Amino acid sequence: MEPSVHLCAAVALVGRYPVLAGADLDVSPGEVVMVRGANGSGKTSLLRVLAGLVPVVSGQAAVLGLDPVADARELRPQLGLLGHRNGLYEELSALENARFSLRSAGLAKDAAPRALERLGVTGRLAQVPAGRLSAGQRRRVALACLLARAPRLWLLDEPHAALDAEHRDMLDAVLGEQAARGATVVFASHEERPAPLGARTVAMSAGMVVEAGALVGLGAGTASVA
Amino acid sequence: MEPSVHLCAAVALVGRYPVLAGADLDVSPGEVVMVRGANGSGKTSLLRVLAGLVPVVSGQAAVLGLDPVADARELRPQLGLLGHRNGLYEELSALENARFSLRSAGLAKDAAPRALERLGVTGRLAQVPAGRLSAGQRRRVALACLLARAPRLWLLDEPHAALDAEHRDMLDAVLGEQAARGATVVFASHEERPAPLGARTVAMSAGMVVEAGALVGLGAGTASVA
Amino acid sequence: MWRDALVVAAKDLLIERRSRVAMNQVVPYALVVLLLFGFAFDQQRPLLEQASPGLFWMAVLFAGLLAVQRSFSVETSDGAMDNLRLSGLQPAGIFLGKAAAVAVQLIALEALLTLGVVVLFHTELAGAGLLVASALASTACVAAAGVAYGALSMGLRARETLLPLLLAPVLAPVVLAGTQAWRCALGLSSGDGWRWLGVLGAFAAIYLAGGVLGFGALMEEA
Amino acid sequence: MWRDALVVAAKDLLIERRSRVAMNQVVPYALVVLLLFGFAFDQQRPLLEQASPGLFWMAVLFAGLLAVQRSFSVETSDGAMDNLRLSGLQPAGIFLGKAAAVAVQLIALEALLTLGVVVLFHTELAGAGLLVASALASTACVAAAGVAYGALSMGLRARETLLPLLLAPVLAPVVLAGTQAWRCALGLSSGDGWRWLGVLGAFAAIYLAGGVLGFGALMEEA
Amino acid sequence: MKKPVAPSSTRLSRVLGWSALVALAVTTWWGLWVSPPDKVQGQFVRILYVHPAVATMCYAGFGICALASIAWLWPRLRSRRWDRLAVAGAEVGAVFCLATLVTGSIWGRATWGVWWTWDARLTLTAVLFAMSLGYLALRRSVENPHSRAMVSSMVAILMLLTVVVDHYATAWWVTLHQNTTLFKPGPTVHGWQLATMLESFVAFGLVFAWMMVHRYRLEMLEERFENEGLSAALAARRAELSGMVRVGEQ
Ligand code: HEM
Ligand SMILES: Nc1ncnc2c1ncn2[C@@H]1O[C@H](COP(=O)(O)OP(=O)(O)OP(=O)(O)O)[C@@H](O)[C@H]1O
Ligand SMILES: Nc1ncnc2c1ncn2[C@@H]1O[C@H](COP(=O)(O)OP(=O)(O)OP(=O)(O)O)[C@@H](O)[C@H]1O
Ligand SMILES: [Mg+2]
Ligand SMILES: [Mg+2]
Repeated sequence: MEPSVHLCAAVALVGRYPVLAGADLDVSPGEVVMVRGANGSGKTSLLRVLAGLVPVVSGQAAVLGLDPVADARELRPQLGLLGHRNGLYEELSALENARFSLRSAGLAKDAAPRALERLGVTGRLAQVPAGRLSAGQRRRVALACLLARAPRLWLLDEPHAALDAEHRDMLDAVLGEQAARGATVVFASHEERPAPLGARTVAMSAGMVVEAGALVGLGAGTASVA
Repeated sequence: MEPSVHLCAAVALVGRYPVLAGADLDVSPGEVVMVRGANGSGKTSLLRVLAGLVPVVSGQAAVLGLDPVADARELRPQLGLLGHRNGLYEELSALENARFSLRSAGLAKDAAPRALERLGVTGRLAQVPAGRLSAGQRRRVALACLLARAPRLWLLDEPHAALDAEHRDMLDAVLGEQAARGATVVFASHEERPAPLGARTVAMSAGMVVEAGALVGLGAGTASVA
Repeated sequence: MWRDALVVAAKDLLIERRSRVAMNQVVPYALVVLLLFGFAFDQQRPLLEQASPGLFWMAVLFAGLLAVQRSFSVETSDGAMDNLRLSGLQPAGIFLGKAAAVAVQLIALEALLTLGVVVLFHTELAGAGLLVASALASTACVAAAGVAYGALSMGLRARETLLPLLLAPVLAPVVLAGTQAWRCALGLSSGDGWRWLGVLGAFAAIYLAGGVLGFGALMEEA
Repeated sequence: MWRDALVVAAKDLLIERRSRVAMNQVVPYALVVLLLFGFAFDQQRPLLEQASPGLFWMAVLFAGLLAVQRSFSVETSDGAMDNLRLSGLQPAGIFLGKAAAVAVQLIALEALLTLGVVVLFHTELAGAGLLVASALASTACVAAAGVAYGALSMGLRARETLLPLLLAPVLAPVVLAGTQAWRCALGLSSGDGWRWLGVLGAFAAIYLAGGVLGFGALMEEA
Repeated sequence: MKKPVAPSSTRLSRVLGWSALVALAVTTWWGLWVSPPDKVQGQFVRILYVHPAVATMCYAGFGICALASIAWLWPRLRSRRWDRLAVAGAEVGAVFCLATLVTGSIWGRATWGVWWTWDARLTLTAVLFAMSLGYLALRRSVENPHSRAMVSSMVAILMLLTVVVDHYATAWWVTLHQNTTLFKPGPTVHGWQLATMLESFVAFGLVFAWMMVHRYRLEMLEERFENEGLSAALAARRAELSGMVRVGEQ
């Protein structure tokens, strides 16, 4: 089976700075990969490269078998990216945000309430303009928008940050389900919590993937990359 | 000794929503307090109330013995707030940001390089416009701006989020030092890492402080408030 | 493409309905600009009447700039633009949708502004067909060029100053042609107003076509 | 207070030196606006000459709006405003510092714009003393009122549209008085230009005093 | 890191530079001393030997910029070369455009009695200048070379449109400005005037070419420096690894 993500010696520039300096990574369908690494090691850049927002200037990149930049039109409906920012419309309510996210992906908007509910965005929280929610509540709305769309590849940049304990576990459960469904998940994290069960930990440093760790189900203490 | 922070049945409104619904909290000088609680429980609001950015509409609030709103002019130079956002000028370098922060507090700007160095912002990172740094690097610059000013009361909103493992420990060490120096620290956190040694954990829920825990040196398992 | 345009336009208009920025802020601003021009030409009543079409279109231009800025500040304030890029919506659809939303707001604005001109400058309306047709064509130009350049300047630092700089020269001929068409319609000059309408139509076609074709690249790169 | 003003002004000007937004974008924009006026009032040569002071001040107003917007977008883009509030800087100092930085940029802009008016609208400069004095007074008004309202609208959603709306009416009398002073200086009208200068001075004094006194409250509440 | 010492001049540019100087000298000599004053315009006619040539070079600059941009947009032709050419054209064009405005204004003052008038030719030239400033401001604010080329080339195409309209402006509208005098059957200037005018086109053409070559080379060197910088930057980035704790578990 062809890998969901294949990077080989990928170099990517932002301005003149090589944010990726020869990264190698292979992720198979159904896998959950946790990317760790020091600040500035290139986790965000890796995710943006996979989403096709930053082009690879040398080396190879293939995502779901497609070129992330050249085949953007075909690829993008199949992936979902959550960056450091949430990308919500502050004037619209959580429900309206989720509905727009669905409709813009060409899907029916019925899935919105269920996804929001799953992430605990119900009642008042779903009705109030998203700009008024707390940081963690907004994060959950953004995650719910992704969940409703159920993309084949999830790219999440520190999705646990700002979430409370309950919803961190919830998120791990959701990611596990998605993986079981066949979706692939790549997420960056600094958390000292155990990686979700069945997740693989990968460490980045200096714009490279320095260790494509094996499957772990134990803890995240493994990645002591400074 | 008078407490650094004293809240009694404090109610605070944002718009018409009671973000604090009768919070009680006492913190003595030299204490480090970790505030936990579910998303939307009012942690950010608590910190903003203490900084005098949101007024208390009923109940009492005293910070360093002063009224956070009425005595703002006297109080503010003595406290430092780090919110969910960093408050950096994106066009200016880390060094220039830190220098401005110092000068605006009426201090000599010599302390800037040392504080930045302490948080690992050196060389390229100190020179490049802050807008180009990674999320964690920016967070560290913002923390360094505070450290350089060495306020008497630190109010930090999820300061560990976005930091890597090394700098989380570093931050805890810095907070410990500051507390030893006599400064008071109140910070919000969702992290599952142990609270810094000697820190007290306090849990919030529904805009109230539900559990003003005792001094802990062991772990953060105490705060299982959903 | 049309479906995508509809989705995007519906979203933008919903945001406008929630925030009422265009209604409560842009429209009054345009009226104030009109008044200000009145000041600047003070004591020259006949000149003011002569110049009223020019003033009208200048006010539309400045208000249009604001509307476009608003249309994109909504996208950039929390990084929603990346989502839009990754959404799978066709760029041409996004372009048409955003342009349509801006155009709807501008048309409402123009209606009110026309009233303002009539009241403030004693302009007498005439040649309604030409007036309306040229207003529609000019609006299409402003919306299309505005949204195209808005997408371009969006990712950039100093967006709020670069956009007006880029947009003003592009819209200068539109303002000129719109002014001339209105002058003819109102009988202030004797030229053939319908020829100016043709010019406006050509510009609208060019900007719309350019936007439909180029918006993908603009959005990608900015 | 003065030290605080210096710190804030130095910071704002440093940001301008790094980003060159005022130089590379606001100034050209002002020139484009002048050109646009030329278009809109085309074929009315005497009108243009007569109205050149008014158009000049309108262009300054529009460019000044941009400068103020930029001055505050720098503060809000990453929430720096909370830091400014909590910094212990005196509000009056922040106000004066930001206003000074805006004024410096506006003065450079006006110098270039004057050149533009002379060339484009055939304005012949005369009464240099009055010209310069009234320009300085108007600049002080625009900067002071701009920064005061900038602080007010800063914390609000839809900042970029609210600011112009609030500011335009407040600056209307300034534009009017500036125009009249220049008309007198240039010999386009026969009034007593120095009286208009007095008006401008009064406005400047009011806005500056209002800013110095009220800025703390404005900044707190926004 | 130091910039590599590589002059932006080459043999070609030196030859161009010297011949431009000579041609300018000849133009000055012919223009000021050899050619006779005009019957109508008197001595002021001598600006004829600067203004039209300069204006034409301005068109050339923007034209090259726009055509190079189109070439860049054409996927089959895409190469950084076009982008270099575009920026060179735009910058040199902007310089000549300013010169056109200045010389034209001076001439206008002399013949029409005003520095400026709102006719189509003049206004469009001013708009062109403003557009080029916007173009250059845009280029400065995009960092990524590919994005910069992409975005700026779309703006450049509009400049081409403006150039074309500007050129035909005297034909399409009633303008105060001179109609096409030179490039049409049976030019209306003769003798030394014509010769000097042609000479001025040669001279400013050479100046234009010289500036273009330099600007292009400069961009190329900048890029080479960037590329050399890239391997250095890559090395520096990778070096962040060294001295690092070893990863993972025993
Ligand atoms: C600011 C004022 C002026 C501007 C911006 C301006 C601009 C231009 C431009 C853009 C061209 C190139 C036209 C083309 O090849 O399509 C041109 C050519 C020319 N201009 Fe001007 N001009 C100005 C004033 C004048 C004045 C006052 C005169 C003389 C009375 C003049 C005489 C000419 C002549 C003779 C040509 C050559 C025409 C040709 O061969 O096509 N210009 N000018
Ligand atoms: N425009 C730019 N110019 C210079 N350097 C840049 C630019 N953009 C990013 N960088 C650098 O690229 C590096 C990688 O950044 P990236 O955001 O990928 O890190 P990260 O692993 O996500 O870090 P964090 O954990 O802090 O989020 C950082 O060191 C940053 O300083
Ligand atoms: N303007 C407002 N209108 C209505 N509700 C608001 C407004 N501002 C805040 N709230 C609500 O106030 C509550 C408290 O928010 P606060 O930001 O203090 O939470 P928090 O504990 O910091 O949460 P998090 O962990 O997500 O950061 C949230 O439920 C939020 O929805
Ligand atoms: Mg990151
Ligand atoms: Mg919070």
